[in-house]
Amino acid sequence: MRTARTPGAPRTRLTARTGRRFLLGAAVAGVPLLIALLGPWLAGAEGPRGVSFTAGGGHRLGTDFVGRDVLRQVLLGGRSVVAVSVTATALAYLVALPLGLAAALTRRAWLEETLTRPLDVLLAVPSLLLLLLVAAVYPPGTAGLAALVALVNVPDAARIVRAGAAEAAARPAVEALRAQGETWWRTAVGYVARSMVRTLAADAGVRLTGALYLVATAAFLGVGVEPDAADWAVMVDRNRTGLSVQPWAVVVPALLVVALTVGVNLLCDAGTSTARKRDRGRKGERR
Amino acid sequence: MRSPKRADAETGTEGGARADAVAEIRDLRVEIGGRAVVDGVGLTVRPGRVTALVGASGSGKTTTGLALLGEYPDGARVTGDVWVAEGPVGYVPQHPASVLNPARRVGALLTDIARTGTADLPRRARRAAGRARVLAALEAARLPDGAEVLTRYPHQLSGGQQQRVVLAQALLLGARTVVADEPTTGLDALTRRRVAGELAAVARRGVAVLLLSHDLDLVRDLADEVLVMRAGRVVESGPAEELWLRPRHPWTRELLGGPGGTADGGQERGRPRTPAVPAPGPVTAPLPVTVPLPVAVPLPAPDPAPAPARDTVEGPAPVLEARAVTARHRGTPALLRDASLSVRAGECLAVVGRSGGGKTTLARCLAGLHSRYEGQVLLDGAPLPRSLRRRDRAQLAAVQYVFQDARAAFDAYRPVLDQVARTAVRLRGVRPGAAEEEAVAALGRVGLSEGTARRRPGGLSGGELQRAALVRALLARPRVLICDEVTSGLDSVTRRGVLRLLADLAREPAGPALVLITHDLDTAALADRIAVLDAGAIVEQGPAAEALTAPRHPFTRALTGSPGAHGPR
Amino acid sequence: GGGTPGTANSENKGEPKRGGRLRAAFAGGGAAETLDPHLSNLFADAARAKALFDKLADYGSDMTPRPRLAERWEAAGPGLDRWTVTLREATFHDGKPVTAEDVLFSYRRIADPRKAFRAKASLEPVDLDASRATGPRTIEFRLKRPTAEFPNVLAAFGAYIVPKGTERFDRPVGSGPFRFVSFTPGRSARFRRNDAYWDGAPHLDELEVVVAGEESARVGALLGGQVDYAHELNPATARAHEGKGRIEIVRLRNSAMQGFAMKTDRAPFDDPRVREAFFLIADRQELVDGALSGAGEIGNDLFGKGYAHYAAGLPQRVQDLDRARHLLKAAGAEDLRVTLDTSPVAAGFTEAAGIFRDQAKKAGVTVEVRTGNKDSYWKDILDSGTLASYRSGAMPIESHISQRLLTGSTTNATHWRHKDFDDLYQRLQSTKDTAGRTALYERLQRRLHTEGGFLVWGFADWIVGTGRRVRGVARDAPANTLDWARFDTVWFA
Amino acid sequence: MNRWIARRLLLGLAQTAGVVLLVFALTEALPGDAAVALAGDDPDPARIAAIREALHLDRPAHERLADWAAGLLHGDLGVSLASGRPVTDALAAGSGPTLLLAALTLVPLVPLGVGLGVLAARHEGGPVDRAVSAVTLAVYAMPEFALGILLVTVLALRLDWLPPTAVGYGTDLLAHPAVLVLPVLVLLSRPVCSLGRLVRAGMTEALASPYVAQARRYGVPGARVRWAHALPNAVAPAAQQLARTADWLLCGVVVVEALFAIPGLGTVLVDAVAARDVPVVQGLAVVFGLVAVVLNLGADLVARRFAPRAGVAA
Ligand SMILES: Nc1ncnc2c1ncn2[C@@H]1O[C@H](COP(=O)(O)OP(=O)(O)OP(=O)(O)O)[C@@H](O)[C@H]1O
Ligand SMILES: Nc1ncnc2c1ncn2[C@@H]1O[C@H](COP(=O)(O)OP(=O)(O)OP(=O)(O)O)[C@@H](O)[C@H]1O
Ligand SMILES: [Mg+2]
Ligand SMILES: [Mg+2]
Repeated sequence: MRTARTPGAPRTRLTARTGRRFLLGAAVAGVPLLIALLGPWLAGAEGPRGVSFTAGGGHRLGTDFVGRDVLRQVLLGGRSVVAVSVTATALAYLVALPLGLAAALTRRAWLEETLTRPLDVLLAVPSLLLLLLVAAVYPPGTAGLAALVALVNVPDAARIVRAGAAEAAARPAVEALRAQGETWWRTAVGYVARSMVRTLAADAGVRLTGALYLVATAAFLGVGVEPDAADWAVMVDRNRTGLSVQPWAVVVPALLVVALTVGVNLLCDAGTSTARKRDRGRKGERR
Repeated sequence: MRSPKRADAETGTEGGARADAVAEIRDLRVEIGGRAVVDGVGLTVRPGRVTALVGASGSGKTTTGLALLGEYPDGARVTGDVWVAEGPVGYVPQHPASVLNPARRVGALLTDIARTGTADLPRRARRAAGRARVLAALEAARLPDGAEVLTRYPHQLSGGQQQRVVLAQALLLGARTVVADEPTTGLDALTRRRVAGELAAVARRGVAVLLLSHDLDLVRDLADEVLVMRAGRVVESGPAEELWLRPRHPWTRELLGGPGGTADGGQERGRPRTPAVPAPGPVTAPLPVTVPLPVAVPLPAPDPAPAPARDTVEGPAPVLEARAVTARHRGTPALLRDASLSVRAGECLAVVGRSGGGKTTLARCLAGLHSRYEGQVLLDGAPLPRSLRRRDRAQLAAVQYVFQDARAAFDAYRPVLDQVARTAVRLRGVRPGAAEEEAVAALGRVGLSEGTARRRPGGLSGGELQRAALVRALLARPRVLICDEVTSGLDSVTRRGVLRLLADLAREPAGPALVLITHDLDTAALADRIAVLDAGAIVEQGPAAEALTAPRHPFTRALTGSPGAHGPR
Repeated sequence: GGGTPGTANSENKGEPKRGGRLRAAFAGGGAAETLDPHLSNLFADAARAKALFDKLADYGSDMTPRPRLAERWEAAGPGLDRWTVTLREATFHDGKPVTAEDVLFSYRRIADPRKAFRAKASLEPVDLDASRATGPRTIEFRLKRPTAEFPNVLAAFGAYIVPKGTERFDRPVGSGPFRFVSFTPGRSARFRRNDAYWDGAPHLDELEVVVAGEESARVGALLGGQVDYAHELNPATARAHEGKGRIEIVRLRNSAMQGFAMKTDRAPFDDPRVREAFFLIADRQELVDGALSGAGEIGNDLFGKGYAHYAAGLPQRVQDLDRARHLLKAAGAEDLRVTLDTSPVAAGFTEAAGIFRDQAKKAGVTVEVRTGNKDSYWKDILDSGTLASYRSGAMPIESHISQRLLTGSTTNATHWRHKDFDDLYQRLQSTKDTAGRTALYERLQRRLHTEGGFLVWGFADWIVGTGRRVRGVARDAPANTLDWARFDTVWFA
Repeated sequence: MNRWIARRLLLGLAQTAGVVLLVFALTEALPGDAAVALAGDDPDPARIAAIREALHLDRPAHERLADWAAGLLHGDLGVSLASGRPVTDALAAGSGPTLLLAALTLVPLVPLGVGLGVLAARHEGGPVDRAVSAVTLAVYAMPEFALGILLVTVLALRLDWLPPTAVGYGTDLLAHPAVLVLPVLVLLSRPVCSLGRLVRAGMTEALASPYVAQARRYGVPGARVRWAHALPNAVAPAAQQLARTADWLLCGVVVVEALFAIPGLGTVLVDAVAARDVPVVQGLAVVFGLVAVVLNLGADLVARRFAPRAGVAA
């Protein structure tokens, strides 16, 4: 028996396939992103309040926990969600990435300990306490909130970065870079982080969602956005009491958050896909 | 895919023609970015026979070999037919480290491969039988201490040991076809001879071997049929003896003319060579023959006059000196014991020894990549920091190391040229633009075009990458250049060119002193002095000619073999 | 919401049946919970205490005291500063009778200055050193000053009678309708019927009070039949299940006053015109609809709607932004900015704050909502800030005034300190005849209505869910009154 | 290696001390104290002062901390301010359900998370991958309480398969395994996704690597290639994630405990913080600190094991 290992047809870059892969992610993430972007312009003026958690009555998606129109809140509520959670995640990585990489790349045990042990301490402190304290002493502000959410995420992210980087940091390529006198930044971020970009993308993708709901919790405690702010995550959190009477107030923003999460992650997946290579490998066996 | 139905149909139509072949390539053309890397190649692999592909570095050997495995480079357009008999194909890649799983012990995959062969045994016997098979394969691959090797991680093996592990995998597989891509580059002469013997034995058992190699000794010892490749085309093919005795194509003649080409290579060296033949067709592949080096000039023979003089007191002080270096790895006994050596400016020191003898470890100690050692490494008499992280730029630039595994030492995601040029930027403060120009020029001198260098490492052949790695180190204008097997992946022509370049550089006033770690005794013969390393100890050190022609230590004698020992058969 | 409070449910009729075990779910206080009735703080504590113990009196649904362990009380003499209380015949679970000494012991324990029991403030008028038992079942209470509404003291929250000498409550012994069986703090407390209960043995064999802090857990447990009574449900939940037949929803009207407290001695609220402007800013129906999901009634800036002595005759205030703006201008408080303190400490707080913020904006007032820590909220707003969310559970109007609106009140969150007001209150306490007191109540409340510091915008229903087979749950008893969380009258159909 | 572990454990003690200090500082920095919290909505200043005195809260913070620390050296975690009972009682009561839930969640989590990650990576870019990714991510993006309520509504209230909460089941939850199904499902929902995503990421990388190609080429069965040869290269970050998940499970899952009325350590923490019950919070900090030390050490050991080359570099 014989096997043909060459394709009959010539092969080309599979741009169309890759494009389709991106398309799905873009379509899913597009809805929430578009609403976030354009919603505030479409929202229109604020109408009179109604009874909280009612359906109908001129409100297409009913009313929320303080009797406002859910549809309007949904249209208004995307920007802060996207902005704060993205900023917070980016901020967390901005700190965690150098920390994790430094810990992975250093040879000095003491340096590694000084970098990671304090983070471990932070890791073991209930974030509830942190949130409460900040709520008590820190004047509410969106920037502060993003910083706080980032802070809660840093120890975690740094550990994942460190674990993912350990293998790459010990490769001969890194030794070669060092022998070239390459800068730390280029070695760490340009090479080590680059080689674990998939892990980073996967972690950041889900961390984004975590950040989102932390924003809502914080809002409830009085940090950052107002507790009745138009913000999808806050809406999901605050409208939960009406879940049984007026599910839309939870379901619609939650769906948008889900779409955002799923879409962004699918985009990440498509961006870091290796399938292209393997497609080729398999096609090689087709006649 | 491998559906029997379709296979039958194929056998029905074309099977007759290949009745005795286990694999066949017909009119294969692999085109990347409009350039044919392999063009119109055809070959037949038959059971029990060794088919050798030889040719210049970058001529498409690996690409052709991988085609038998159904693998092609990224973004390639492939036409032609490749047929392989049902069943796995053994593969010994050019860079063995890449196929060794960094997270698993060496034994893991070997055991799994062995398991496929013990499925019919009773459950209880399987384990023992598998282990016995693994150990036998390691033995056949000339890895002594197999049981111990199984428990190691790949990074705990020397380059040659890794190569033999991969070879053992192929032997263990029991495939009908084995593609061996440079299977002996990392092996010392002694081991190589034995491995060659094993490959011959494998072929005798009816396995078809496709051997891709620069090692003409090996090819001559093993091959039944030889195909000579150049710039993606097969320029000449035929039974080995015939080709060896009556090479028709000028390129073949040139290729065979190098050191090691024949036992009496020494006489051939002086023979004037046919001028370079322009590459056929639109192929722009840089050919070694275009290297702007005085190809016809004899290789720098060891200069007998100055060498002894340097050993005397009035010679220049050593640039780099290792004093009583005893190195160990985590949790191992000392691998390098009390090794002392030194190189002077303009001098070339060859370090030879058995695979796994500690050569790389020594070089890494010098280069600051291995800091678990006692003893001292001195640069111009001043101690060098153990770890290169503590070396300043001048010290980094002064001692440069070219890695044994060129592929592993490059960042797979950035163009080679960028990576090469960074040395000049970082260590000599050259502007990026100028550094790139300098890099392009230097790469040109070793036969790498700018177009090639602009690709990522994955787009370069093994030998091309090796040369790029060399240039990367050279751009630092080092005082001492430590080359760990930098010519193992080069064909004889290119190798000569590269060595010449190094010799020229060394001779320049500010040129680097060379530490050449090599298994190739011909290459070693070019050095001023030779240090022989056996099991972590330097057993002999002295002028090259002396050490090679009149070895004092029994180990050196064994390594060099009796005069003319390169051709066992 | 609509509906008539207090209508007896048809299902509450019929002959009570004996037997069965009832599980009641309350929000709890975790591992810190105790069965010491004097430490009662939470609704769960109160429910457990009520099952095990009795007070001398308790409030009816109009917040007038009803006799319990006290059979009767009367002022001993004309001064209203000596009262005689006669106990009924009742026994503790260990069979010993409830005596005057037990009462005095309990009250002295509560008033112990080294302890800090909650009811201590309510017992403040009583001079316990001078009070004494005049018989096994009669006590003469000496008061520090005339107190016409003294019976309110006997019904005070947490003023339970425990057997003399009791200091530990691991296995509490009380006189209540149920006997102690077991208790795990933060989880459950089990009780068994006290067949010798003076008010008639309960119908239930057993009562278990379980703790579930999250409302959805209580609802889930109720719907799933894991509990038969769930205390404190959300209005939205109630609406979802009302009339669906799966569970019964009981709305206890007028259970909690909802409002804002303005510090009447601080700018800008030291100006009565600003206070009045704020009264006029509030759109009460919007607040009730938005913050209470409609489950409540609007307020008229007075405490105690529906309770005895409530000044129901005063005109209902409605939103009047023009007049509010006018008043602010007159007070020189245009472009006013105030910070409104709120906290998730009580249902509807943050919601109401946000709604009020938006309402105030229409009157040109910028309200900045500041969310504070819920655990220290009440302490924090007592003396700091100028405007804060406020609520109050049910209590007699007299108690509300004495605890919050007198110069010497301990929790005077509006800093309402007026000598004439204090004097008027004292006159009320010294007035024996009911009509005279009613007139004085009216005067006090009229004053508060015009220029007081409490902006009372609504009264929230307290919502309880019960299983379909549960009968006898009172439907008109505000939280903390006698019939609220009273399980001795409950039975399974 | 053993020295490394010993050093880490020693550092872990310091780390736990750090946690305790930090938690103490945070709790002290919160507005109000136990007296204020006890006073609740009846913040009579005199009453608060009396409580404060009774609880010795009028002493300086450092003295209280020192006393507490001295007690700790004798294995005494102190007495709860709110209930007057030993702190160990509260911890013991809370840790039962917490341990049970954590164990029951971790047991299916590892195979599920890893399995889904491997499955997705195996079909990378294909419909299976996208389906697995989309579903796990969607579940992940769903807030815990919403998922909880959804599951309760459907599985418990509509279909009546499972009890909706653990109300009234007392301490012996293990005797009523049905009660634990829904909480475990909710607890599983998010870690499965984050773990699966990390495994998938590492696996895609590993599956595309030359060493996996070599194993395939050599006829090693597909499953064996995935599990024995590719997976080890993906576990280091996943192990960290798993440690974080275990940490989260052991240090209190507030939402799920509240949702199903399971009084575990999360509830103890929330109550203790609300009551400003510093001794209990401190006791929890000790537990949390030690748990974190052990889990982090474990995760780091795994990471070292599967990146054996790390630490070799000069
Ligand atoms: N992805 C790619 N894109 C462009 N060119 C490529 C790519 N991969 C390989 N090549 C080129 O194809 C040629 C053949 O490569 P191949 O690896 O087959 O050479 P080789 O004969 O094995 O050489 P060596 O002896 O040096 O290993 C080289 O010139 C190389 O630069
Ligand atoms: N990290 C390590 N841990 C333990 N042993 C190691 C480690 N690295 C290398 N070794 C062992 O040290 C010995 C010397 O290795 P080294 O790489 O120096 O050999 P070499 O002379 O360069 O061999 P080759 O010619 O095969 O490259 C070998 O036996 C090897 O197995
Ligand atoms: Mg090659
Ligand atoms: Mg080596």
